[in-house]
Amino acid sequence: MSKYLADENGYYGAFGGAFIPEMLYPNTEELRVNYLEIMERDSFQKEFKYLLKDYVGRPTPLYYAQRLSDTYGTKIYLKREDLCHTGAHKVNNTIGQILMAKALGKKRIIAETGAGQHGVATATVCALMGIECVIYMGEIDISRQAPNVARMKLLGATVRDATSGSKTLKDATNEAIRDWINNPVDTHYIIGSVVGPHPYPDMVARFQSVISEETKKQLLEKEGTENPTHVIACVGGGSNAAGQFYHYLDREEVNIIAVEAAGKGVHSGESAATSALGKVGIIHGSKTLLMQTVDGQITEPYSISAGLDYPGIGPMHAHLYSSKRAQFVSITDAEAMAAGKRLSELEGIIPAIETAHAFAVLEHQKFQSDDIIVFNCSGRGDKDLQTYIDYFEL
Amino acid sequence: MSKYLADENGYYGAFGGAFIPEMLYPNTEELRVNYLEIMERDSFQKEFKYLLKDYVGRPTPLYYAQRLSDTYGTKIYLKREDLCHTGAHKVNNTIGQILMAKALGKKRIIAETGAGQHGVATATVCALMGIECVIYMGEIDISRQAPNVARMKLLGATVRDATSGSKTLKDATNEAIRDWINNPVDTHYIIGSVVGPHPYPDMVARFQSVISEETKKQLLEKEGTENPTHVIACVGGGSNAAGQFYHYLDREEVNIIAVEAAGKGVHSGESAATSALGKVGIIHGSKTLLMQTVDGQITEPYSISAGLDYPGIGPMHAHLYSSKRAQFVSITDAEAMAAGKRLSELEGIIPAIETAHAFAVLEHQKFQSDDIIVFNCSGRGDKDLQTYIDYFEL
Amino acid sequence: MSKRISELFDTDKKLVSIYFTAGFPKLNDTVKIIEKLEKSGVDLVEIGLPFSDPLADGPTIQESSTKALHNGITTELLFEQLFNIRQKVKIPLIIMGYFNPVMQFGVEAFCQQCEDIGIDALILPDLPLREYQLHYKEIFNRHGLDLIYLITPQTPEERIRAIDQMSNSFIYMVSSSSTTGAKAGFSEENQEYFKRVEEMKLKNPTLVGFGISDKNSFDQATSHSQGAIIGSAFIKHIENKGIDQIPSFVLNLRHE
Amino acid sequence: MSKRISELFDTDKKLVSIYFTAGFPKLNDTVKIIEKLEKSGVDLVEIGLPFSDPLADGPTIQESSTKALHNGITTELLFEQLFNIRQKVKIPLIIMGYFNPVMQFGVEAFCQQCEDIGIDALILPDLPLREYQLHYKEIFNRHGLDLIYLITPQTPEERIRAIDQMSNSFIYMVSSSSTTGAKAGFSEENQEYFKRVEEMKLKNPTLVGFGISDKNSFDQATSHSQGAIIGSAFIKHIENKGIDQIPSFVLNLRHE
Ligand SMILES: Cc1ncc(COP(=O)(O)O)c(C=O)c1O
Ligand SMILES: Cc1ncc(COP(=O)(O)O)c(C=O)c1O
Repeated sequence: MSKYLADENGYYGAFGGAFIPEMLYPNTEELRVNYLEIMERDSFQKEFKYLLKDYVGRPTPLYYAQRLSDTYGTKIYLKREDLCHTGAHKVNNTIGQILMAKALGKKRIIAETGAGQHGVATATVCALMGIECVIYMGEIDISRQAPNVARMKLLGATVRDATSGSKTLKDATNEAIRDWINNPVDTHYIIGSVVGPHPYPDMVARFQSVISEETKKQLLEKEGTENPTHVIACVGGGSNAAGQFYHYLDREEVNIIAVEAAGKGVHSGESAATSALGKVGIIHGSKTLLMQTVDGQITEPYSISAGLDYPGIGPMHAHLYSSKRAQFVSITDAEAMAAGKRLSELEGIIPAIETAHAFAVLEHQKFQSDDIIVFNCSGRGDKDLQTYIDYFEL
Repeated sequence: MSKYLADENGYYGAFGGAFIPEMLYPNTEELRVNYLEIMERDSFQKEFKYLLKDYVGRPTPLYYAQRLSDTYGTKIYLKREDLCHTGAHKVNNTIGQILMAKALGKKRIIAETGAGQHGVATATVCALMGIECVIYMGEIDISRQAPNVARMKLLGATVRDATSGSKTLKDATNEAIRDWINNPVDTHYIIGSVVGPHPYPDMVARFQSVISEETKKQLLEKEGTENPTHVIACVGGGSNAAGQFYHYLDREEVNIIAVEAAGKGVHSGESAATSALGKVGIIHGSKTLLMQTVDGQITEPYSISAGLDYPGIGPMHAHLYSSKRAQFVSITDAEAMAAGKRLSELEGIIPAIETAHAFAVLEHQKFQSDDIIVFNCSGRGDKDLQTYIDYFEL
Repeated sequence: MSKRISELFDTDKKLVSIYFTAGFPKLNDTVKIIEKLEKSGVDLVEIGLPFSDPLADGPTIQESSTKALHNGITTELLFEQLFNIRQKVKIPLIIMGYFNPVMQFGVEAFCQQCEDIGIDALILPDLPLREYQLHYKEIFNRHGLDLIYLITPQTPEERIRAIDQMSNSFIYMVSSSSTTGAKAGFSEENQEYFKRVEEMKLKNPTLVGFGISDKNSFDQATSHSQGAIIGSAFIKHIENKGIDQIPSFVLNLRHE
Repeated sequence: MSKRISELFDTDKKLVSIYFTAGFPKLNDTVKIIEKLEKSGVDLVEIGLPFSDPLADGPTIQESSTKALHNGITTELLFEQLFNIRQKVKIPLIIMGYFNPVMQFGVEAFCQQCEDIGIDALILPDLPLREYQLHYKEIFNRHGLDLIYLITPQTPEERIRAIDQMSNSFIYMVSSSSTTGAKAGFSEENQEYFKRVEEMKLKNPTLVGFGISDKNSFDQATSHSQGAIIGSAFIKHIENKGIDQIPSFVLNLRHE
């Protein structure tokens, strides 16, 4: 067992666990007891892989970015999760979880969403399976992410507004958890990242691990080695990063770089740079690093990208940070936007603004000409066009 | 040689040719003389296939749509062009043409666009290759397709408004042709469909033929036969249809269904059902079926989907129509919108509204339980969300 | 077990326990509310330590928490407010909160403060049994604090028995698998669950919480348990009627 | 070759040819304009048959076409307007249009009408040589009509010679590879092209078209050819000054 993966109690070093009220105990317990056995079933693996291939469009290419490489004098590969059905890596997880829910005999799905990517990915797999779907979304996010709200509705999902707290992702998560508490028997909660109580972080990471599994094979073909010198991914909750890092965690020769959103600057008071600003605490059932007041109240993060606008990180990442296995970099809104524009102009790929944060590392750090860098190109920028338009006055 | 493909003069039966002013002669002649030789070069094929795989994300899946099949009591497969980079089949052609332009030593690319899909696909490959790019777009389309305009700009392209005529696709095409006339040496014009003077229809069809090439292989794996009983695709200019039909043209046992936009009704006066309403004429350098007045003035078509809103069809399709090799079906706005919603709810796939027209055939025609139907799922509906929102009041 | 709690359960009467949010409606209402509750005949008080993300609670309690935080309540300030409380009230006092603020204060320091003040027990719904046993039980015990466990209709019998074994004062029986304030009145199913637990003849008494808003639901809840906890309904009451009307709220629960 | 055209080119003078759009600015201006042009000393007139999508033309001609169509011009109506034209003007008349309206009218019927009216030649820029030769030449010839071919700076010598062989009146030498109205004045390159073609000593004379707007460009264009065709500049002139000012436009081209 990797020392960077969850132990049987869902701990990554000092992080993780299941800090949940008793009302959630049966739900998470049912999952905890069954998830590994279900995931290992042949029938499960077969259907999961089939849907990833024929429905999601996997394997996603590992694309050698010629002009980007030339510009930065190093070898750069992009793992093209932006080509996944629905536009980001999120769907790898929702496909896995909908099959899990079916195996558990669930009849109803709930999920939280911030920018709407996970909501769309969830509504999508529910349509695919013909299962009822309720998505919780902060009232403020509903109004600023209207196109994704429309997508969810078109897919037949019910979008319910979270009106509590700051009316954004954190609150949508609270509402989803409440729904689950109130519907403990027939409902499965599809969490959208490697966060939440055990076994979610581990389960989601396993579903996303297909990313690095494919990367290994593809890089071997292209470079004669499974190992890049660096893997780089942005971290909101951390699912695309978990997927991209997964099979490299124990290969210490592979450098891991996790990229967080610094918003208007790490110390500007408007930031989502959890590792830089956070302390150990409990959020959404997990012990991890999170942004909070001295009093333990969770603070509102800020980032131009809704998907990184989360006050915690998954426990795996808290562990990678504190064990120094991964290097953490904070990227501001301005740096991310510039990186997004650069990738668009150099490669014809408009990345999600979350994803753009990862690419901004190229301006922070000098790489060697024989380095091999794999970026998780976690999502496409279609959902972010309005932000690009406003920012660059297009 | 197939009797359904272009002869050496670019004729499909009575249709096609190159009805161009002498000012365009050198440009099209250079292309005509060279295109086949260039396309057959090993180096060209290698790079084309490489980019289709690693950049575009091919092969796109041939997805068995279980719930859709159950609903209609037949076997339905979707060729998932919606998963292509930039969201539709259009990029297969722009990748091919940018390589063609490079092989011809061109330094500048122009293109026309209506809804913006072809403009985005062109701007994308120009960014990829670092080549200057000018996109012509009708003034009216620019204002109603703002997100795609932003994408093109973000990709570094110049978007120029066509202010003549009805200020839509037809006029953007005229403007692009004028630009080409004025820049005959260094500029390549990337036409976005199987229209225009010879050799464009043939060249674009060849680039898109990868769709049916893959379909054959994939269906063989899944059903033990390369041949479906029916292939179905929507026809604007006809490029996605050409790609989906290509390798089946001479297999008369495969029924071909081409779907046109009837707008508010074939005879409502607001329609784009070219085969039903058109007569033989010349449009954009090609002899084909087109919608025109008795006097030979080209009329403004109408469809809720910008990509089908073209008064002509490619000469290949005119020939398929008049030779009765293909069956043509006209689908109204309302039928298409309902079909788009149905696919969203049943399969979790929100199609482009162009694409939705094809699926509406399922409500027009009864298929047998052992029929095998392949739809070209030509594009995703992200670009059409505002139309879906307005139409269904989401 | 805290003496105040053990003595309390040594009666036959159905116990009324009230939950309220510290620092709400006004920052300095905390002590006044506790005093009024005791005077009105309430048997046990749960003082809610506000948390920004109270995911086991419904909208009423969440909103009161948000307001209390906005009023300026902090863990430290709450302890200051409660500094002299034992000179004023005798009934058992429980602090109910989420684990994160406790962690940030320091579990040891937190327990020390509770002991100093005379708090009898803690309810920390998101502190799991296993964590508690492994890391915190010893600290709690050292400071004479009980941790109150929750059970729900979905809690398997085996686990109820285990919880009963570990508990040392009473068990918080969540009426239905619901966040606070979610339902009103009890279904047949609920009642069967109350009865089922009663018939398990646990060593600890039970108090029913969640969904109790009036005499009717109070009576239903207590027909198979020793008392009930009222939260959201009480918070709504003081929000609408003010804290001076506390006695009438309590009266209405018992007589009608 | 049409007699009117052959006689015209039998002079030494530099020929002025004017293009205008039929039915513009007013529907019934067509004949008036032709008459005024002849009176002003213009040698040859190209009557534009409007088309909705004139892709070889620039914005000025496109707009005039759109307006003319809006005014109600049709192929049939144009022929009606021209019915008596040969009783009024003697100079060669050419109809310039796109092939689609001709096709819809019927090529045979169109040529018959032209013959009846006394049209001397046709310019159909989007009717390719090959098509013409294969399908239409015979019809044109039967009705005594010449088809005027275009050449551009990019047309290879070989193709120019072929066109010269097939032509029977004059060659329309497009000044630069440009749509009408796109440039003003001529570059060195342009002039070299004019010279190059002159030195090829073709059997047909050449008229230069595209980009001629005033005496200066007219003189440049005709230094190596027998005349020039003015389109956009003339249309702008009548749009701004009205058709009564036609004589001054023509005068300005020759004297300044
Ligand atoms: C494209 C993309 N990348 C990254 C993220 C961040 O999530 P995670 O850190 O779980 O990958 C999101 C969240 O919406 C996203 O849409
Ligand atoms: C998704 C999609 N399908 C179909 C079309 C129609 O074009 P064609 O007929 O060339 O495939 C378009 C044009 O924009 C499109 O975007």
